[in-house]
Amino acid sequence: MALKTTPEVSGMGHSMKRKEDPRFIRGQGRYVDDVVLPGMVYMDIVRSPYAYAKIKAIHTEKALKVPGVLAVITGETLKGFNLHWMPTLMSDTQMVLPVDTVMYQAQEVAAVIATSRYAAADGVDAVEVDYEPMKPVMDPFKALEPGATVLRTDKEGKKDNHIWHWEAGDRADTDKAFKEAAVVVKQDIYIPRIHVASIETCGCVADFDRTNTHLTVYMTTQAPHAIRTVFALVAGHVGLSEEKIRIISPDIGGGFGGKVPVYPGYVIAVAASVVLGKPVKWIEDRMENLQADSFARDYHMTAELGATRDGTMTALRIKTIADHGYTDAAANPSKYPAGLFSICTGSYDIKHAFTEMDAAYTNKPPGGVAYRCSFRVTEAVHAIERMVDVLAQELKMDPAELRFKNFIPPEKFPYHSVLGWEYDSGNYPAALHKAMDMIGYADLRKEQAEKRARGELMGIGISSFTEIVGAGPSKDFDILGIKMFDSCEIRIHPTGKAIARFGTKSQGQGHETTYAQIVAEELGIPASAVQVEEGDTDTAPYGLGTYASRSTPVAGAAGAMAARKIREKAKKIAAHLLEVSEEDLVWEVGKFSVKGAPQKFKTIQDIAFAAYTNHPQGMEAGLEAVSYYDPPNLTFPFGSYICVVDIDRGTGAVKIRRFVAVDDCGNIINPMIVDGQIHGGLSMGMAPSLFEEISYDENGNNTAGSFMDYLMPGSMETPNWETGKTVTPSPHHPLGAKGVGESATVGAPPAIVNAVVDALAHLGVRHI
Amino acid sequence: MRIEKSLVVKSTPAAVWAFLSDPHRVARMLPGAAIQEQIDPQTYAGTMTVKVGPISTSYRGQMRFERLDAAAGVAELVASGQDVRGKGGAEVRMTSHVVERAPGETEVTFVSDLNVSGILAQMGRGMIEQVGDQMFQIFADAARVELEGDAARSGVTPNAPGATGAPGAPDAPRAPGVAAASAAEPIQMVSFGAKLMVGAMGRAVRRPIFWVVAVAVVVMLVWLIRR
Amino acid sequence: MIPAEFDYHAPSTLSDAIALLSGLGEDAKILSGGQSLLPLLKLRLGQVGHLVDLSHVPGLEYIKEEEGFLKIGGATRESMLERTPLIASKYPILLDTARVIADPIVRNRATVGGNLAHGDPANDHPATMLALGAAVVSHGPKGERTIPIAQFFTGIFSTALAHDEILTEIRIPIPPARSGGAYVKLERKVGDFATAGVAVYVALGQNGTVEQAGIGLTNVGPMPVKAAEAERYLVGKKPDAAVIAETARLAAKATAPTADRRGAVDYKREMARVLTMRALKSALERAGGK
Amino acid sequence: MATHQIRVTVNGNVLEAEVESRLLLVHLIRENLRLTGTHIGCDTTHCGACTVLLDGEPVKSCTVLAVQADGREVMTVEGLEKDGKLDPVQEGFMQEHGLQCGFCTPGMLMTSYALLKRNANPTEVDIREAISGNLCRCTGYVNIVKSIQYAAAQPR
Repeated sequence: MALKTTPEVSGMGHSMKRKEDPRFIRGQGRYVDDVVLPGMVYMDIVRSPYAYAKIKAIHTEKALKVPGVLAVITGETLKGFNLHWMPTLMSDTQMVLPVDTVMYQAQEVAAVIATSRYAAADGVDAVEVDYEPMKPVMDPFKALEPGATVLRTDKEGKKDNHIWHWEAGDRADTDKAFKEAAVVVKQDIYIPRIHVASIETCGCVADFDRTNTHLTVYMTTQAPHAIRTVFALVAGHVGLSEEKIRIISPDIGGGFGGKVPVYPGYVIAVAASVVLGKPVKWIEDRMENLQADSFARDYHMTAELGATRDGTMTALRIKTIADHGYTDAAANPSKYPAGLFSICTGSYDIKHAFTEMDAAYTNKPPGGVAYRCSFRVTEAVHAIERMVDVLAQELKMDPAELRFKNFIPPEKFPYHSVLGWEYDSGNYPAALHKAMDMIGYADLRKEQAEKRARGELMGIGISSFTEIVGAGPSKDFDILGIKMFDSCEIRIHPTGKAIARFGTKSQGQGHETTYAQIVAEELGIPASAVQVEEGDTDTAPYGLGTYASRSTPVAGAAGAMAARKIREKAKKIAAHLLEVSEEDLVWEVGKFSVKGAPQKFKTIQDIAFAAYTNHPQGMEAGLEAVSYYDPPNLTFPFGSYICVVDIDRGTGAVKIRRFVAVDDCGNIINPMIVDGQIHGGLSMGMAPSLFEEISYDENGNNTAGSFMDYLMPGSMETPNWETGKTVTPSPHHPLGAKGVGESATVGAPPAIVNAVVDALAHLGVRHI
Repeated sequence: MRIEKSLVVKSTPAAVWAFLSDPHRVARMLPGAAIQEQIDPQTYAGTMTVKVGPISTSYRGQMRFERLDAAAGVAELVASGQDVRGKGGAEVRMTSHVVERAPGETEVTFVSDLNVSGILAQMGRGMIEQVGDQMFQIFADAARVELEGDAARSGVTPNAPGATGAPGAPDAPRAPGVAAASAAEPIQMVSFGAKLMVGAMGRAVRRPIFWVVAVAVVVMLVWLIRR
Repeated sequence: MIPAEFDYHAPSTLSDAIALLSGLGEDAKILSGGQSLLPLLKLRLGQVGHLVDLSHVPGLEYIKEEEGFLKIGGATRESMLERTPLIASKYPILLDTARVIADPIVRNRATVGGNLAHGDPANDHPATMLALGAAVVSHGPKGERTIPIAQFFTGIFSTALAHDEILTEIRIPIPPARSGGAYVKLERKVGDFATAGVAVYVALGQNGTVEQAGIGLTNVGPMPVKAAEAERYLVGKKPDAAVIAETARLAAKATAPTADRRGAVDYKREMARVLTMRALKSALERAGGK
Repeated sequence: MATHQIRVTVNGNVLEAEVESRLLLVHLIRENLRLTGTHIGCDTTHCGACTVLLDGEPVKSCTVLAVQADGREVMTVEGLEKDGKLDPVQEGFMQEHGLQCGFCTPGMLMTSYALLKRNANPTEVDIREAISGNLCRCTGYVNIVKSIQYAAAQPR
């Protein structure tokens, strides 16, 4: 994409240095735990050591005698306000604090409020709880068997642990296609439960002002506006009214989806602040974070792929059991209980497909949030990209060749997939060719053959994924009924500087920089002179927040649209100033000039000044605009990744030797930031493939509940990622851009697993 | 998880049975344990402290004989306890079988189903199993002293025909390590099962791919080499 | 995570430290680097009434050769081992070991004495010290004593030290010419405890036969494992491929691992074997015997 | 509750405080001194977000007692910029996009600063080893390595 702006303006395509960095490198970021308010007290939480138990009694007397302890809040306390249960985003219900039963290990049981962190921790230690342990249900398959212990006895008439059934595609048509397929491969694929484990854990400072019945909550949330509405809905009956609720999401130390849900801790802290009339701070520690916060994945999939003998894929069928823990608290759009899993036909022109899923309750923490991934797309991509390799192995075809043979051809875009999506744009062969060139694919295959002959284990894995991000068009996408638009409000100051506020919330993606670049691109105001603000519900326009790679596709588009509205008004002012008609003006970056007389122009700065000092009679003063952008479609970024692994024959240790990632996210706002997003995404794609898993023993103990066992890769485990780009703009996005924050997390795992399987394929391994 | 242990002593089945069915006597063989009261003829309440280096955990709970069949030599008990600081708990169902192996030589087999919850199960990283082994070893040695009398004490049969403890485990009841109190101290215990509350546990976990690969590769290579 | 209350003491002499420990009894615990102890206290897995910090006791941090021994002060930081030229040039097995303990920042606090005295079978120095035939010097109310490393570890997290005894020095015999050692650790990632670790020390005679051998293993049993049978087998042999393989087999036989997230029992045994081969080969190379 | 009078030099300023035995150094820094650049990420010495320099050496301040810093010098991220001039590691992280959410950044900076003090020309492996006790969830480390290389290349 040709640059339209100079480096001074830094519109799209410039690797502008980040505007947020000066505070972070000085230790001047302001995260939730840095917030200290006068009179603030601290909350710490008593958690269940059992995965499933009756609570017989909670003894708080000793805790209340600990110096500094002010109060102990239990489920009974909250029950008094009818706040002991809350709704989940998926219309299920979740305990805030239990009254009689705990449903997973580390569930909140009581909260201790004290004058210091230390006293609160001592108080937690002094709370004695009598439990009657019960045998937990840990396996979703067993949970769905007849006769399994019914977990949700709170739900009247509930007789099993089945949550919902979901399906997409034509079952009969797909069955028929499978009958006709010359080759069918079938594989069970489990994607383990994992946790985003952002380095900053979750927490909040809830500050209820009794006099004004006003609540301010500083909290680690990716979606402050939606949270405000949730609080108003959940606690409206106790006097919290939406106009008197202010959610402030300050600097966020990584989100990745884990800071979308409303966790019980937040609600208890708010309740505690209301009860005590003091600001209450709650910050979870790492073990609480890993053991109680929402998980991702946990899909047990059985996938089948049918093809002709020559390798034309004809049919795909996937049956999934989804383990949702004790409540469905997934963060998906309402209509999509399985997220966007039906993207599972991937980058391939498969004519017949059917997928179905059943969700089960188990004695595990609730969730089903993202792990840097748009609504279950990682699971879908893993399934199809693994199956392509399984098929290649079956057909003894090179996996690259099989992919080329089945890619949706570039000329078929926009492409209607058999499971109902309209892919906006793509050029899959170009991305794979580029990746193969970058890594030297043919030479690697030769090397592999030589190594096999010597008994060495080396593998090459490919993943050619298609993402689906930017939720979403209002006709289909809402969360709790709120449509998934996003918003931007821009004000141009008289001196030609700007403030732009968005309904999203950066957690490290660099919105303060990239949004400013969008405004710079559209208005020619230097990005350095555009102040970007997000995260304060009192000042920012309503938006659904940052997750699922939706900021650029939705809020970024809103930014462009708001800027264009401003340009419309600016044009009127320019016509007034230049004394010509609007039709005689042409826009070049940063100025309107008279057609045929380029020396006659007014810069955006001139116009901004005039908007406050010399605007046309009859026109309102000022230069500002708001846009609530409802995307016409999702965006479909894609890419091809190739991974080379070496496996130590003696120990089985896998080492990633090289990893090339070619991404296409349409037009790029800031190449430096996009590369950073890809690097991070690749690392979070590698992590669950090789290191991370939240696992449980048969008693429901979380055996990866700290960083001792939840193995987050460090600098020695992470390879030097190599990146490349192709550019296929989105036809419907105002800037031609697509979301990119999660592409690499979605695309990397199958490349790595395919490489590992490839290293062992000659020994008969087909899947791991 | 399931744990199986056995112990052979130079004593008669009757003497061994009398010992095993008396919680107070068994208690004395178990470091850190104390019976506090007898609730009914089959049920006892007590406490148990397990100290492993700097880590210590105190449980309080109950032990109940579900079956005491002297004729068959089968005892079945259930013991459950909760960590006094709310950090976890454990339950064990143990069946012991007393069989005469030779005149004057009796074998006791113990089959236990153990469930541990809480932080020790989470973070014990295999250690619980080893602690259980060491404790069983201490118990077995102490029981042998109790049942065999002076012969054992003089060290004639210090380690054989020993319990199936882990290699390298201390071979005398006075071995330090596991317990704060030595077995010789005439106090304390909850039950035979209670010590196994911290006994072994296995983890049926699905590991991240790396480890699956690691194991798969090695198993396969071993198999290929042997072939 | 916040530790329960305790009292902190910072004695400035060794005798004060011992007196404090004796006076306070079992409720007092020695604080050396604190990198294992403080997390335990923060998790409230353990509780102590008193911590007796050794960092103000002078003269416990040193690395020197003296009287036929390499002497390492009990409170010597792991990072000092890493940065001491004598260690890199003459005791590469100690460098191998120090470099894989936890991570570089933790090693700025963690001490060699603490690594041993904690008694954790997953710690790395015990295997190395077993291989090197080290001895531990301690000071207590009854004065000084020297404990051969093979008698030092007595159970899980327990050692031969009395609660009021302080590990003040580690002594390693200065190795003869034609000797070498290596420590090889398999870990899932930096900072992890070993899936298995093996330390091997060998000294070769003029004709290339092994005259002395030491093999220690990490985290494959309730205590650090000394592979005595493998050592005995190796001594007196020319270390050809078959001998190396058999030594490794015997070393693996000496292990008693438990299954955990790091692997199944069989896998760990196999790792003990594989790593013994690797450590032995490396030790032989360093000894000049290829 | 046992308390101790301590005297600590933090970023060049001498501070006296009465602290509880169990007070962690990170809490002394963050809460008593209100220097909130030092973060807490894991509590178990795995993540390094709390890294500060103690007498010039990086340590994880969540696993050091405040009283252990008595009589010693502590340097935090707030002490890197001197007389309005950023330290080269700070410049490097900004120039090479070595940070995203910024939460691990102060710890990374302190480790990097100490590395370059000890080794002015580190190799990539040296750098990766040095920061192997500092976890970053956002960047994948590629740009952090570049940031430190940038700093190493600055004239001193």
